[in-house]
Amino acid sequence: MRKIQEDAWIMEHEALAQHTYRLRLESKKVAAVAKAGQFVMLRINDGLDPLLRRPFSFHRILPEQGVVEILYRVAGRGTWRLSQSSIGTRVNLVGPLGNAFNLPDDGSSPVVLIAGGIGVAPLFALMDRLFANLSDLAIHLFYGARTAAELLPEQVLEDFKLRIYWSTDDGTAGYLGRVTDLFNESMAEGLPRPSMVYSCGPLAMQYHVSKWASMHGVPAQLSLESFMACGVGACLGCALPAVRADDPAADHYVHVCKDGPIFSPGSIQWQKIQMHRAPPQIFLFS
Amino acid sequence: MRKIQEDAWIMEHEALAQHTYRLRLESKKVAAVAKAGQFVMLRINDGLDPLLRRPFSFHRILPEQGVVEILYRVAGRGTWRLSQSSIGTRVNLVGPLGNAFNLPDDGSSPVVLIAGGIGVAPLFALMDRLFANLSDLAIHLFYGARTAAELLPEQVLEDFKLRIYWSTDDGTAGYLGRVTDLFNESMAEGLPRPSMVYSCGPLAMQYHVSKWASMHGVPAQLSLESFMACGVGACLGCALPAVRADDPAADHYVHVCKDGPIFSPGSIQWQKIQMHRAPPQIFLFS
Amino acid sequence: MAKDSNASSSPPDLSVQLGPLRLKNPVLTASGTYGYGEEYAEFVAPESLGGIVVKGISLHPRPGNPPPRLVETSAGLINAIGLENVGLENFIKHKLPYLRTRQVPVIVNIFGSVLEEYAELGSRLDKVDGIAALEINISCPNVKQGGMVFGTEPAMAASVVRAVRQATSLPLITKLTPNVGRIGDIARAVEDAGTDIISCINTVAAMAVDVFSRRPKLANIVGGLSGPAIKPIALRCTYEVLQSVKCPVIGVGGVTNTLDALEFLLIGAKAVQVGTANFLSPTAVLEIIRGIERFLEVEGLARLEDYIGTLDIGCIFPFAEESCEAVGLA
Amino acid sequence: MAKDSNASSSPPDLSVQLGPLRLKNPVLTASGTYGYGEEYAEFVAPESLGGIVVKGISLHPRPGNPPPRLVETSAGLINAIGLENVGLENFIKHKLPYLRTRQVPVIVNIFGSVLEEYAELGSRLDKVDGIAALEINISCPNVKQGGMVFGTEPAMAASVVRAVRQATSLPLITKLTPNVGRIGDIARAVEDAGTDIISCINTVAAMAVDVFSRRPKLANIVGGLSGPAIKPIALRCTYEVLQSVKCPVIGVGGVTNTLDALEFLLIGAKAVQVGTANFLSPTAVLEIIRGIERFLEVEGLARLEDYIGTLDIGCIFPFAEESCEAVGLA
Ligand SMILES: Cc1cc2nc3c(=O)[nH]c(=O)nc-3n(C[C@H](O)[C@H](O)[C@H](O)COP(=O)(O)OP(=O)(O)OC[C@H]3O[C@@H](n4cnc5c(N)ncnc54)[C@H](O)[C@@H]3O)c2cc1C
Ligand SMILES: Cc1cc2nc3c(=O)[nH]c(=O)nc-3n(C[C@H](O)[C@H](O)[C@H](O)COP(=O)(O)OP(=O)(O)OC[C@H]3O[C@@H](n4cnc5c(N)ncnc54)[C@H](O)[C@@H]3O)c2cc1C
Ligand SMILES: Cc1cc2nc3c(=O)[nH]c(=O)nc-3n(C[C@H](O)[C@H](O)[C@H](O)COP(=O)(O)O)c2cc1C
Ligand SMILES: Cc1cc2nc3c(=O)[nH]c(=O)nc-3n(C[C@H](O)[C@H](O)[C@H](O)COP(=O)(O)O)c2cc1C
Ligand code: FES
Ligand code: FES
Repeated sequence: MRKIQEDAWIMEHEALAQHTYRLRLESKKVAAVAKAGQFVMLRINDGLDPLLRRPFSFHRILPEQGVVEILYRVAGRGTWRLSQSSIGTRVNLVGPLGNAFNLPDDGSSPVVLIAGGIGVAPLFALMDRLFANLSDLAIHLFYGARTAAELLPEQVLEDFKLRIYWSTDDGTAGYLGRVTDLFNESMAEGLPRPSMVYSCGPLAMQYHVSKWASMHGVPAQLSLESFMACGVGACLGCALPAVRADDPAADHYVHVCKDGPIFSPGSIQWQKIQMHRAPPQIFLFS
Repeated sequence: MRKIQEDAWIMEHEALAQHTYRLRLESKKVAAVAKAGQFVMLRINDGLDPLLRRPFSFHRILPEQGVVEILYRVAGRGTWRLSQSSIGTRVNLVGPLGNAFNLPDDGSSPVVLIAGGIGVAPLFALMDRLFANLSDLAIHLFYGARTAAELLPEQVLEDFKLRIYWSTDDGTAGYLGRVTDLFNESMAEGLPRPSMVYSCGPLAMQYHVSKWASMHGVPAQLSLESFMACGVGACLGCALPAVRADDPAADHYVHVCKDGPIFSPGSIQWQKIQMHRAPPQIFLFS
Repeated sequence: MAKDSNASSSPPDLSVQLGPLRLKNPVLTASGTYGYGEEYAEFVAPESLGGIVVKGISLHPRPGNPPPRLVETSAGLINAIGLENVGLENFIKHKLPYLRTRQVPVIVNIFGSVLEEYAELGSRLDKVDGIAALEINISCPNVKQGGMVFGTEPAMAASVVRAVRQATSLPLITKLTPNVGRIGDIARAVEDAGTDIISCINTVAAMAVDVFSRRPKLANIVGGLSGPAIKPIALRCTYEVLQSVKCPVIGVGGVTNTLDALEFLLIGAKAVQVGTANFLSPTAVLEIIRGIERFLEVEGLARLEDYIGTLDIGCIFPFAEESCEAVGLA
Repeated sequence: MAKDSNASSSPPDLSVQLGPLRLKNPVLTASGTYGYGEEYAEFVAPESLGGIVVKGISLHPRPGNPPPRLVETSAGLINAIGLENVGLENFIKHKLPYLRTRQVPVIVNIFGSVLEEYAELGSRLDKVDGIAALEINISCPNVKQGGMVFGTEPAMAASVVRAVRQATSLPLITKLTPNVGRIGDIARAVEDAGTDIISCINTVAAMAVDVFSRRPKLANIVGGLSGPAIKPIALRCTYEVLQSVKCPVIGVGGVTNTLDALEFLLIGAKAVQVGTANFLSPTAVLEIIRGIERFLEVEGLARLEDYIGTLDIGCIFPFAEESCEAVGLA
């Protein structure tokens, strides 16, 4: 797997939902080798503020056009600065990094995709890949957000032949409640057992999906996050508590940038994950 | 003297010479009270890179239009970043700061203005003031730079009724040699004794002007620089060795932001000034 | 009941009690960055501040170091002002009268090059009106001890504090230097010696050179680093000091915005000093005071003292089976 | 004559001699920021580097700290990786073979929690092929001394160096921590104990907290600050060390670009290590090597060694009458 450092030009930069932007980048070399599920480390500007690169999954990969897209939500200083950058300017990419989504073994059963908030980003690239390889695949997308304003507009999903299940925590659109509750209920109401669950979203959601998948013996691929510095397995910063094959209870860590970001539910030691930072409230204070 | 903090909008931003830009700012409150010779501390962006504000003299002051202009040369990180900022964006000003140029006592004799490189910047505001107050004043502007490309185009000086003496260190335009040599020669060739010398430019040039003025008993107003942090006399960082009235040889310092930036030649202890930093070569390394 | 709802709609109480010192809010200006108060008065009414710490004062006027005195670094500023100041007499005659006309606690930062100077500063300021407290800067070389910095050795640091303590009944703040191995040891020593309050940190020893001229960028060669770059260091030092002493502590170092100030308060500092940030924005202190107020409102806290020191270092495992219900994942 | 003009048109000689260690150029990667070399090989051919310092190795594998392990700060990064590593055996079996295939000096960073572990690491690595030097990380707690960090006490620091020195004939680099009062004292102690080379600095103790969750941002509460923020501190530490010892010194801390590297070389460091900057740009080390070459060309220097240590701390007064001619002002 070849990793590349490349200057990418911003071709389009559009707000798609509240605090949510789509960045279209001309990045020929990265686009040529990127796979759905992988990510790039993006340097927002030449200065030192912010200091580190920021990881973003591929939202769309268009190798023929030499283009990749990123869908991101403003979550802090870096993404805010990114949101201020204009068409024609340059960002620097390092990628593609990490592992990729795998296709389901069985294309005849449906697959379920679960997206929480900005977690929908990599699922587009995944859907492109699924349809390209398994054109008849039935896809059920469960897509939730805190509120309607944070959901992507329906049109951006029109291209895909999907069944979409919308939810919002406040009931302003779709099902009132968590996307995992909606998923649970839909399964209880007789949705066929999927051959694979793909999910991306907040950790609490991922935990829920993970539990469901383990309990029902359904394979799942979770795209997980961790704070990253290098993105290439050198700093060992992006650790997550994980199950060591020879000693499942041992203190052991995987590194999201190298061993992930796609993990199976059983590989993570969920009970050892610590919470430290509250959801950012950057629009209140600075 | 009222000091103001104000967000200013970039109305125009134009390259006038090599690495030299003119910034036109809508800044009603500052423009209303600014005087020629004073300066502002400009914050280039909201981030921390660069950390400190940068001092810039007023190049033009247009109180009726609520506009001030700055003429600057890219000298490092901060001015480079400034040069990248586009029309419609915002910079934050603190000013006006420092003292101002004084009119000559005697409007019937000519005055001499000496500009080295970007030192020409504040002399425009000075000329505006001189002509507004002493419409018949004869002004001799000695204006030198390292090379022709660094000189402002003649047109920007057309508005003023001046005698201009151009020089470049490499002879690519005007007199070949230092602007102070040109001035010396012109005086030797019979230019009438000026009632005041105003000058702004590199320290070596200012030293020369200072020596000439002292030797000939001609009053001079030198706009001097020092590295600044606060701009308001609080940090004591912008010191220059100075003559203490009661004990001229004592170690004593003035503060450019508060006691200056305009000084008379005799107030500075030139022999105590130390050289520490070489001229920046930012275009070679980063 | 009515009282309660009244209380929650009135602005939160930002006042803090630091031993003998009561401040209307926890935001002070740091010594050497705010002159003698007047320099910034056009931007910030002194009355709105928790207090002003003035530029360090010595018995006699000092010219300070030759320039260059300042270098900018990444998110930092190195200064080598050389403690230029007008001297005690001029301060009392020419600077203090203005400050007395403003309703703001004035804290006088003092320093000396021998123990006796500290003591004399203490006793002379003891008799002067309009001073809320003294802040002892012990980050200075002791000329009698081969230039070793007072604040780098517990016994020497303590001797300075004792000398000033005996000379005055004014509240005493002792300001620690971070350029030591174990700042907690120094903190304990100065607490035992009788300081009422500790402030930390002073600047971090630093250097910058010019590769082209091959010379130091400061005439003094070395200087002290301040600004956002040092905030994580200052926070750690403050944390160590808080674990070592019982007296109130003031956090200093890199406080640039509301969140920075809240970080120091969260770990237990009763107040903060804002230094380099004044240069970035002359109204930074005001924005921080307002920001803290707003934060308390959003968090539903009536008093800042209810937030101070509430750092929770216990572990939370949201996905350990027992706690799942708590995070709503059952 | 012909030789001279040849010399000046050929690329400048970047090689440096550090005691027993000769490097083709002065740019090394810093331990813990470059993995075991392979991680960055797609971006930088290891052969182009002065050397690779691998992630710290202990006798036995260590899982490291629970996450979060990283926090970004202003121009800095705090890490609390907890010295996660594969352990000596795995290193020799699985990591070193790759490095042996590449023509680059491999420096193995080692650490232990008791003296004996350091000694055993030394003696076991002594017998292993393909190692250019050992770098002793003494910024670790000594579990037999109540967790006091080895590198904060001259005698304890020296004992570690002596233990390793007796165990191996490999060139020894000792890496100092900046979290001490007088780094020069530590430097002298480890020089006397037999280190060939000193590298400094390791990270600066630091902390970050989240004001909303009221919790530390690192599971480990405190961590080590690196990156551009600490460069002025690292430069000062390196300067102090250089004034205290005769052995060669490697500057570490915040080296992000060519000018940063040159600053350390100018004050007398024979080489630099690049750490956090690798994260900002995986090709940072290459750009720095090329930048130094270009700098020497522009300055007309044939050998880097002619630049190293040429800092001039004497004063120049260009406008003092005697020197005016010199600056062309007569
Ligand atoms: C593999 C991977 C893929 C990702 N893909 C996307 C994507 O496609 N779209 C998108 O919007 N976001 C994505 N993220 C998250 C994104 O990287 C963070 O939102 C971003 O780094 C925040 O930067 P900031 O400067 O705006 O926020 P900061 O000011 O740095 O932090 C704001 C908040 O975000 C947290 N945070 C910072 N960095 C990370 C991180 N790396 N992972 C998790 N939390 C973080 C901080 O702890 C803090 O609470 C991805 C993260 C990973 C690890
Ligand atoms: C009162 C005053 C008025 C000024 N007016 C103008 C003006 O009208 N137009 C203009 O182009 N420049 C002016 N300057 C100089 C200008 O402030 C500096 O060029 C600018 O701060 C450089 O910032 P930088 O980030 O680009 O360079 P840096 O990267 O900060 O430094 C580049 C070089 O410039 C030097 N430098 C940095 N700041 C200053 C400073 N304050 N004074 C002198 N040298 C400095 C550094 O030491 C270094 O050698 C003025 C300076 C002062 C003190
Ligand atoms: C220009 C300048 C001058 C200073 N002068 C003093 C001083 O006279 N006495 C003192 O105790 N601290 C002095 N300090 C240290 C500050 O009070 C403060 O401790 C330090 O700058 C860290 O805070 P900051 O990061 O908010 O600036 C000075 C700092 C700066 C930047
Ligand atoms: C993520 C990370 C891991 C590190 N691990 C080690 C280590 O294992 N051993 C060691 O001696 N230093 C370690 N360091 C310290 C660096 O080698 C270096 O001394 C420090 O980061 C300062 O340099 P920098 O500012 O260039 O990063 C680590 C630093 C970082 C950022
Ligand atoms: S981000 Fe450095 S190892 Fe994963
Ligand atoms: S810049 Fe602070 S006193 Fe002049």
